[in-house]
Amino acid sequence: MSHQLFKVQSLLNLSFLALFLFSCIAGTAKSSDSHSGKHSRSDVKQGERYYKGLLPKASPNPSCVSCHYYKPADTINWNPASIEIAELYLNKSSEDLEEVLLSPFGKVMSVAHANIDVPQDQIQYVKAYMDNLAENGLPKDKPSFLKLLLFLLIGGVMTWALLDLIFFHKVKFKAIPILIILLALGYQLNMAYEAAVKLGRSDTYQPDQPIKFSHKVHAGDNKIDCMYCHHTADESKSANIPSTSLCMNCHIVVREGARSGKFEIKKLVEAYEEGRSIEWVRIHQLPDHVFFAHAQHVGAGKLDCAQCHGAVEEMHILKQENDLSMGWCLNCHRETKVDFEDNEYYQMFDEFHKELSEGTRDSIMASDIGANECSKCHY
Amino acid sequence: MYVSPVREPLINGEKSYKDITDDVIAPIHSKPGKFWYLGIGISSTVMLFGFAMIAYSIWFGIGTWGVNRTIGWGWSITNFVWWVGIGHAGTFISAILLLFRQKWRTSINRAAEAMTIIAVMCAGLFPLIHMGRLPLGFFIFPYPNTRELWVNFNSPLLWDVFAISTYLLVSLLFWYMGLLPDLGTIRDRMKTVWKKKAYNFLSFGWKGSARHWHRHESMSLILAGLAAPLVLSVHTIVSFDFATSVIPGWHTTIFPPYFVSGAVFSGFAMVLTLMIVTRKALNLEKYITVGHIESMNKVIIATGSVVGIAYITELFMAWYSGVEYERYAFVNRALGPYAWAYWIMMTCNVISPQLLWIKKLRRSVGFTFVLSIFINIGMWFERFVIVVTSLSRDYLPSSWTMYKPTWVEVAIFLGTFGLFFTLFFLFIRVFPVIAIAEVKSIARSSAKKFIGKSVRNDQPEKH
Amino acid sequence: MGAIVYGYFTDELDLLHGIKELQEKGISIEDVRTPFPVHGLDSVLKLRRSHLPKVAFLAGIVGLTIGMGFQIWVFTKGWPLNFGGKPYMSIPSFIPVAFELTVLFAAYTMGISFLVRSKLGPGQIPDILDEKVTDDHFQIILSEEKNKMNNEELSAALAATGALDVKLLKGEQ
Amino acid sequence: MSEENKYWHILDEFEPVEDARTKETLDVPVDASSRRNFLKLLGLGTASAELIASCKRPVEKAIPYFIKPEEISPGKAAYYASSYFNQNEFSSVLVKVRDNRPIKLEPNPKSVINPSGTSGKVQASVLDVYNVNRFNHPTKSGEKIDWATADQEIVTQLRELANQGDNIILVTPTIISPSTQKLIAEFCTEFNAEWQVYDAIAMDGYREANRRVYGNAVLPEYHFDKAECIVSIGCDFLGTWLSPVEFSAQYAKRRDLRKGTHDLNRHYQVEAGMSLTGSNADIRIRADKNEYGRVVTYIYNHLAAKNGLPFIESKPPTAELAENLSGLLSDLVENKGKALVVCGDNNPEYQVIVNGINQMLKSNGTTITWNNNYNHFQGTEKSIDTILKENIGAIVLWDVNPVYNHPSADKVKAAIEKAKLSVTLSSLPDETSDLCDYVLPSPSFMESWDDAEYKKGVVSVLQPTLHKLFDVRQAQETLLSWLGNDTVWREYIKNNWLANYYLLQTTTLDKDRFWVNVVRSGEFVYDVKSTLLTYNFDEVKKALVTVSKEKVVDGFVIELVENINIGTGHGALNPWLQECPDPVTRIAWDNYASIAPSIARQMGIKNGDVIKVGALTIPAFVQPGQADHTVSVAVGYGRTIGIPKELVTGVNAYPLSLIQNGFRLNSVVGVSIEKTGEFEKLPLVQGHQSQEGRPLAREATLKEWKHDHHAGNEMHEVAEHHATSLYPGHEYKGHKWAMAIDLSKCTGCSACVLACNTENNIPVVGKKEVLAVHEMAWIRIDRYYSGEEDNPEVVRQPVMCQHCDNAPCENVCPVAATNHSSEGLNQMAYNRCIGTRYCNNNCPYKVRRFNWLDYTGADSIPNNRYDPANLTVDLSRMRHNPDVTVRAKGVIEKCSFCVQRIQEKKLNAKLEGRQLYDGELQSACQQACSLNAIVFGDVNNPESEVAQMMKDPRNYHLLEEIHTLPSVGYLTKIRNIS
Repeated sequence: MSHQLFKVQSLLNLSFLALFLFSCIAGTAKSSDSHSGKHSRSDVKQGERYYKGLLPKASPNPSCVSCHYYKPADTINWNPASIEIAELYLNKSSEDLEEVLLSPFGKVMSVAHANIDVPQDQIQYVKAYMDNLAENGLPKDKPSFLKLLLFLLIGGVMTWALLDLIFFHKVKFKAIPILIILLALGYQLNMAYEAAVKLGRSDTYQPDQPIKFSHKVHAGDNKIDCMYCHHTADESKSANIPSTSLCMNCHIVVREGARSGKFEIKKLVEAYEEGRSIEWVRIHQLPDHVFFAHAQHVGAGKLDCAQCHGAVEEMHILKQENDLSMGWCLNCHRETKVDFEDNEYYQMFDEFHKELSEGTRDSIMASDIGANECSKCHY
Repeated sequence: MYVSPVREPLINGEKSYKDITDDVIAPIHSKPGKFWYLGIGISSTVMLFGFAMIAYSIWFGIGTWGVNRTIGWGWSITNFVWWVGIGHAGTFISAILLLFRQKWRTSINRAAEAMTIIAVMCAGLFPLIHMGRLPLGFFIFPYPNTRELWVNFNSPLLWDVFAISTYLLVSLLFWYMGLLPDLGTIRDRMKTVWKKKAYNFLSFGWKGSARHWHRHESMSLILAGLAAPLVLSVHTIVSFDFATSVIPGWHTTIFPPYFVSGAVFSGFAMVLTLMIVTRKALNLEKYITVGHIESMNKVIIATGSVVGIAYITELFMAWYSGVEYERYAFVNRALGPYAWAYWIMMTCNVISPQLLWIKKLRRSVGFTFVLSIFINIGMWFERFVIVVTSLSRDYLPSSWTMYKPTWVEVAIFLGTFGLFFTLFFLFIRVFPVIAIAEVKSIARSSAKKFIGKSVRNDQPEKH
Repeated sequence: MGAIVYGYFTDELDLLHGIKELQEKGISIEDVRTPFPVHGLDSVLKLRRSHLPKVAFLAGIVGLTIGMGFQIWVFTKGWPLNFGGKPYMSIPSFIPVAFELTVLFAAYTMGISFLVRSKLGPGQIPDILDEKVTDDHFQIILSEEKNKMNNEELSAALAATGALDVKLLKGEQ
Repeated sequence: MSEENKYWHILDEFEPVEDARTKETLDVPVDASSRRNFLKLLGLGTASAELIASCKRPVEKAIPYFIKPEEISPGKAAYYASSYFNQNEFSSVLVKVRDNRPIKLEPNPKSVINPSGTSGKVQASVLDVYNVNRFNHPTKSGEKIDWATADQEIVTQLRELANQGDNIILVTPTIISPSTQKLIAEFCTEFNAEWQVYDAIAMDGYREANRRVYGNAVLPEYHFDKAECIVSIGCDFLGTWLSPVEFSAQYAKRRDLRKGTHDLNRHYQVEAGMSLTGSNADIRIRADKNEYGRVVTYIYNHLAAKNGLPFIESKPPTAELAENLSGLLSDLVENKGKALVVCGDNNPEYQVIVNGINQMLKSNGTTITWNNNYNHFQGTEKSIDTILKENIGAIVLWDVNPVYNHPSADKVKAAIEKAKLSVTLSSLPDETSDLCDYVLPSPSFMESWDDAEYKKGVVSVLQPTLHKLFDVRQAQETLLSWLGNDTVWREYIKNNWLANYYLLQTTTLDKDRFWVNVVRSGEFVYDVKSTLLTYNFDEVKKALVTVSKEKVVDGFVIELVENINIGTGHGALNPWLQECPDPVTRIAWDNYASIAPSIARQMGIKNGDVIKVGALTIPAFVQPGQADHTVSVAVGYGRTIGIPKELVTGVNAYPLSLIQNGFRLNSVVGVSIEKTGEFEKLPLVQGHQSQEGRPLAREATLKEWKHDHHAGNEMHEVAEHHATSLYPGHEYKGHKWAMAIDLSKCTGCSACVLACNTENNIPVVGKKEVLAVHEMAWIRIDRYYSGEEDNPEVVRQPVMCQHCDNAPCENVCPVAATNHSSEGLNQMAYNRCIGTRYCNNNCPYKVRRFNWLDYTGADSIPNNRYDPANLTVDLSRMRHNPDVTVRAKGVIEKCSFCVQRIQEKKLNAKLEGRQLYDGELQSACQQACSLNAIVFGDVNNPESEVAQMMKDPRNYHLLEEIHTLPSVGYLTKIRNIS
């Protein structure tokens, strides 16, 4: 049998190698971006160095990048990212930038920029860097091949061990190559298994949003009820992502955040003035063939939002807490009691009521009344 | 050791042990002839065309076939059952005949087993490609998943998955274990180093030690003991696909024995078709003798008669049951729009094998060859009659309809023939067609060279 | 490994006769190599009955238990589903799969045990003394180590049985 | 961003933002298909792809409303009362709107016209809205033009022509909208135009007869529920005649043995071709189409003789026919005052005699009333005469297609081409609009404001439920613009209502409130004063004389009939309607010449043999029960323009219709049949006609039933008691859903089939696939013949998934994709299905359907779509019910008992903390059934109607002897024959 295994193994390895090479070629083809003609390359470079604080001598100012990261940050950074500023000032002059930089108007920004002094020529360089940034966008994330390399490496070791076992006999004790093969195969299978489990799963998904909206600030610090914004959660399938006008109920007054200043809220206000909706990035997403109703869970089941969405009120950047896999749903249904006493609807389960009153059963789980059946979610 | 001069020799010609080795290995040693090239050329072309059609039907959907709302299975499952049936002869010969100590099996079991494995591979293709969503076909395996969902162990189709794959795997094991000594033999006859190495690799380092032989024999016997019920179970389970359903003409308790005997029937017919050609092409007439053909013909008469009785029993039961749907199903078979298929089946399967009661015909190579092809056709139609005719007119007359295969289905079926013959052509070039060691082991008792000759030191124990 | 002496016969009956003769002289036989399983050889060599059938039986039991147990677990504990009004634990339905697993486990465990026990496997390089043992030579191998005789005596004894082409192979000291 | 939303953006550009609904997109992610396909593809290579590490989840947008309208919650349906009016078919409806898209029409339960059901055409009309062939901008000679320029040019020309004294003709179909009528009148005055009404199927002969006999050229109200004896002479009142949905409901009231009186009405049908109504009749009498005149005369004379009234001696019909009519005559005499005679022929002479018969039977006031008269079918031949007059200046064609559906199409075509200005106001291209200079497209009815007075005294509102998808303008808005009137059309309607109807009500004084109430309820009813009738016997006498002089012409008669789905030809553009088989012949996607079996045998004609009959070359269909010398051909087929190539089916039969004395008769006499030797396979969905003596659709006569309520259903007891299971079976502790179908009531109208199509996103497969027996409908209406082939008895049985408790399909699915729920549903998880079709094979009812090809575009493999009807483009996808998965290629599907509705209603009950009440939950088929033949509910609730029906002695289960324990029960068909 093992010669067959060997064949399969080498085939697998070959195909991975081919894929790897292909993606490398594809990657290099894309990565060569062009340089814009508006500013000279040296200006851009100089601006970048200043922005990043890569200066020959120590500057009295903190570098720009220490507050304004390149991209909307992974962990919340309240300040606008360089790309955001760049896009905002792309069609404005460096004087505009200078004015805002040196004499800010918002409360938060005034404090932050209080002791900052940047020479005018540097501002021009920075502006050149930013224009370049806005035109060419952020450098693309390179795909990580670490896992693949590891997989291939282990495959290689295993192949060697197999070859030795069969042909070369360099290792004296046969147990060693056998052990290597077993371990390597086990590790590879485990990798494949983990990858397979992750397929289509997106727990821990935490994308950047167009506005640095913090659930912690809104639901946590300011104690706004979830149902204020997501007000159809108890009556409709969809929980409702608040419309721009709903946001403006408060933000018509609140125009400056304690930490974010005016920058983020301004995005909302602009959208409102332009009659636009905010294009949020969707996080919690079930496949098309799953018919999930918020109303069933929030309205009828009286579940807490946190049960599925986690402690949203502690998240600055919203993250998918649970994997939303079918198994996860099923387990919850098995463990969740149904409100048999108060909800008139469940009156018709005569037998269960009898058992409850007789004490042969102390509670009815959702799965007892068919919550785990196919057609409850798939139709 | 006893030698019966009464029995017909199983190895003709004055063949010594060395002759046996040389004769069987000859095709592996020699360069293939033009007929071999022609054969494999044609069959692989047909195979590739068949594969292209499989790809086509996966791409565009089963709608490219002639199956429809009422008749959900057409040629695909007909072919599946037919190929599985053919795949019954090999393991039957090597397992059940081994248990019954039939020496004549030794000349044909190797090729028959190879045929079995190839036929089961051809058969296994059909349940796969008849799926509407083959890319998701892995759902059929009970593997742990995040849906916490398993499979339906009540479904005969799932039993099929287990039965066919177990059968294939165990047949493969049985066949390969039997091949080990012969691969050793080939290795030692090879002159080129890489061939020697390759055959040694394949033979797992066989060296003919008495201890190995002792264990090997013991294992073969137990494997035969395991494979014997397995052979019977496979077609039994395939028959459950139909027997456990509610469709009149399918819902019959007689199906398991009827399917198994039908399978052995068709399997032997296919072995005959193949062996009659192979013995001629590879000059093995001395090993696969007319006596062998006669023995197989006897099995064909026996199983063919069982099948015939089953057909008649079915008709009787339909009448006797008093169920109008059941009665109609059988009246429809014989007299309905698909009556032609029924009568082809009846002629080929029930009437034609009865001719074998005549000894002259039984021992006629040419007649047997023609008959074996007829039986294969007849058995294909048996499956067609069961699958299509029953479905075409079941319970509600409003849904009755007819089925006609499209060229895609025909091409896929031909493609499996291409696959079958391609693999068989490769097999005869790479592996010995006859089990060398097994034939040698019966030579003393059944080869012409030894029969009737005085045997030196016959009973050493008595000294 | 000590030195070994080997010779061959061209007829299995001569081989059996030769073995008897050697055994009568009290010579234990290291190995016999034959092109096919010679009838009666195992009893002459007094080979112990193989354990493979027991292995197969045990493996079969394991297969059966896994097959049956898993199916029962799935349909009663894992996720009971109502199929066509059948009870969750419909034992008759579980028989085919359990049976197939029994056979599969038994056959493969035994096959693998055979290979392991016999030290056979892909890539094994056998110690072949005469390539014709897979053709028509029936070979007896005697080892110096296991017999209280020297090479010459063994060779002579072997030659006396009618064995052809008796040779000596010096082992590594 | 979804492609589907493209249309929303387009409409933004043209529509001023009136309310919030236009502006925003939804927070429902639209382009989920890419992700799903992506995952499926991953399934192919399983984990390998993930190991490449670069495969990140595609970013999806969740876009909320800008301002969320109060009445719309994403994920929740809203219902708007509106009306459907098209080609003389009216229905009061509720439009179900999900996320701003109308996806289903449901009957308006508050309606006085059709509270309990709709026709199939209404159900399918959702697809018309999303028809890809619609005009999407105005054109001039095929070139795009803007509205302002078009208006200016047309108005200038109109004024010029008016000044020159040229004719300006406005041709419309029947307009039942009071506001539109007013507007048209204004237009005619302003431009000195002439307004003509043209209908493809004419009923002007009826109006003429009523004018002659009663001096009242109206179409009266018929009350089939009040008639003990119905005699219909070639009148398909359950299928296509006058107001079939209303009549079906009335008819069903007298076919109800559970609630109604135990005396069923008796229905005689004298007809040539087998019609839907004829196939439901208790007694069907075969008569050739050209014998109708003699039949009505014979009936008249017989009754007159009985009543001692004068009669005109005339040739009696054949002896055989006279004998067959004897029972009918005696029943009529017996049921005087409770009888109704109708005739389906536009020949005014016949109708005059029928009026005479009804007068003798004292039907007026009981089964026929003259108050709430029908306003539709106003078209006359005068319209075509006017067009054909010399020197047309300008012709404005409003959704009429005489070039296709008038016998003198060539002349009409020439006249339009000759006109100095021709304008069409249609929404879809057709044979007529093709000839016009200007095409000023109008939107579909779901994008329009309108009102309708279908019956006098019942005025309905049409309100838009969808913003205009294209750059189109309602015809009324066009007229307003030409008149230079700035009033918004909606305001115009409102003003008209306030002027006319506000005063007729007393509920509210607030004018705005009145308007809002009307829009909300959809209908406004006011009292109509009854008119006094004067009976003019002379006209009857005259007619008797005329008819008695009718010559008998040798040869065959061609009878032009309407297919219940295709109608006058509009349905030919709707793939759903095309694919729904005719309830009598069970043929979809084609028309054919029905010929009698005796003739077929005589001439050696088989189904599908192409024959030449009259001017038509058409495949023949051998129809049991067809009168020997009549050949029936359906009109409405053979449309070539405004229709995708794949949907062009059949032959146009309109050129055959005959105009006699200014009335259009749908028949032509003296034709011969010739075989051409060619063959064309007919897309016949049901090939086998007989039940083969099996107890499938069970029946009994009324007499037998009165004697024993188990009559015809004796086997049920046997099956209940003798068929048992080894296994104990499962308990159903909560709900147990079940359906009961009363075969006595089902007429086979197929509204349920189309409702199911709409509700459940069932794909259309096209003619080729229907020929390959790949049709997809979840519910089918089996039709079996029994008795003699010359005049068989017909029984129909709707069959959908029976949701068996011992379901054979569930056992055999290897992947557990189908299994049983604790509520008794046979659930089907599409996403689990791998498509072995084993379940389908093992289903004794053959109700499972397989997605043979990629009909929907949901498949993950690219470039393999099979969509002849163009239903997978973004526009037509908007019809999809978002609560039902669109199935991919290779997946089995079947009736789910509308599980999405079950889930929705259960959830509503839970949210309101109350029990689910019976009748709240309706399946789509039940809802569309105007006859209430289908009842759905919880059989565990002993009070529910379905539980009651299951206990009825007439109840049985299909194939109960094989003990599949279906959840669907059938109630035996009871025929009222002696």
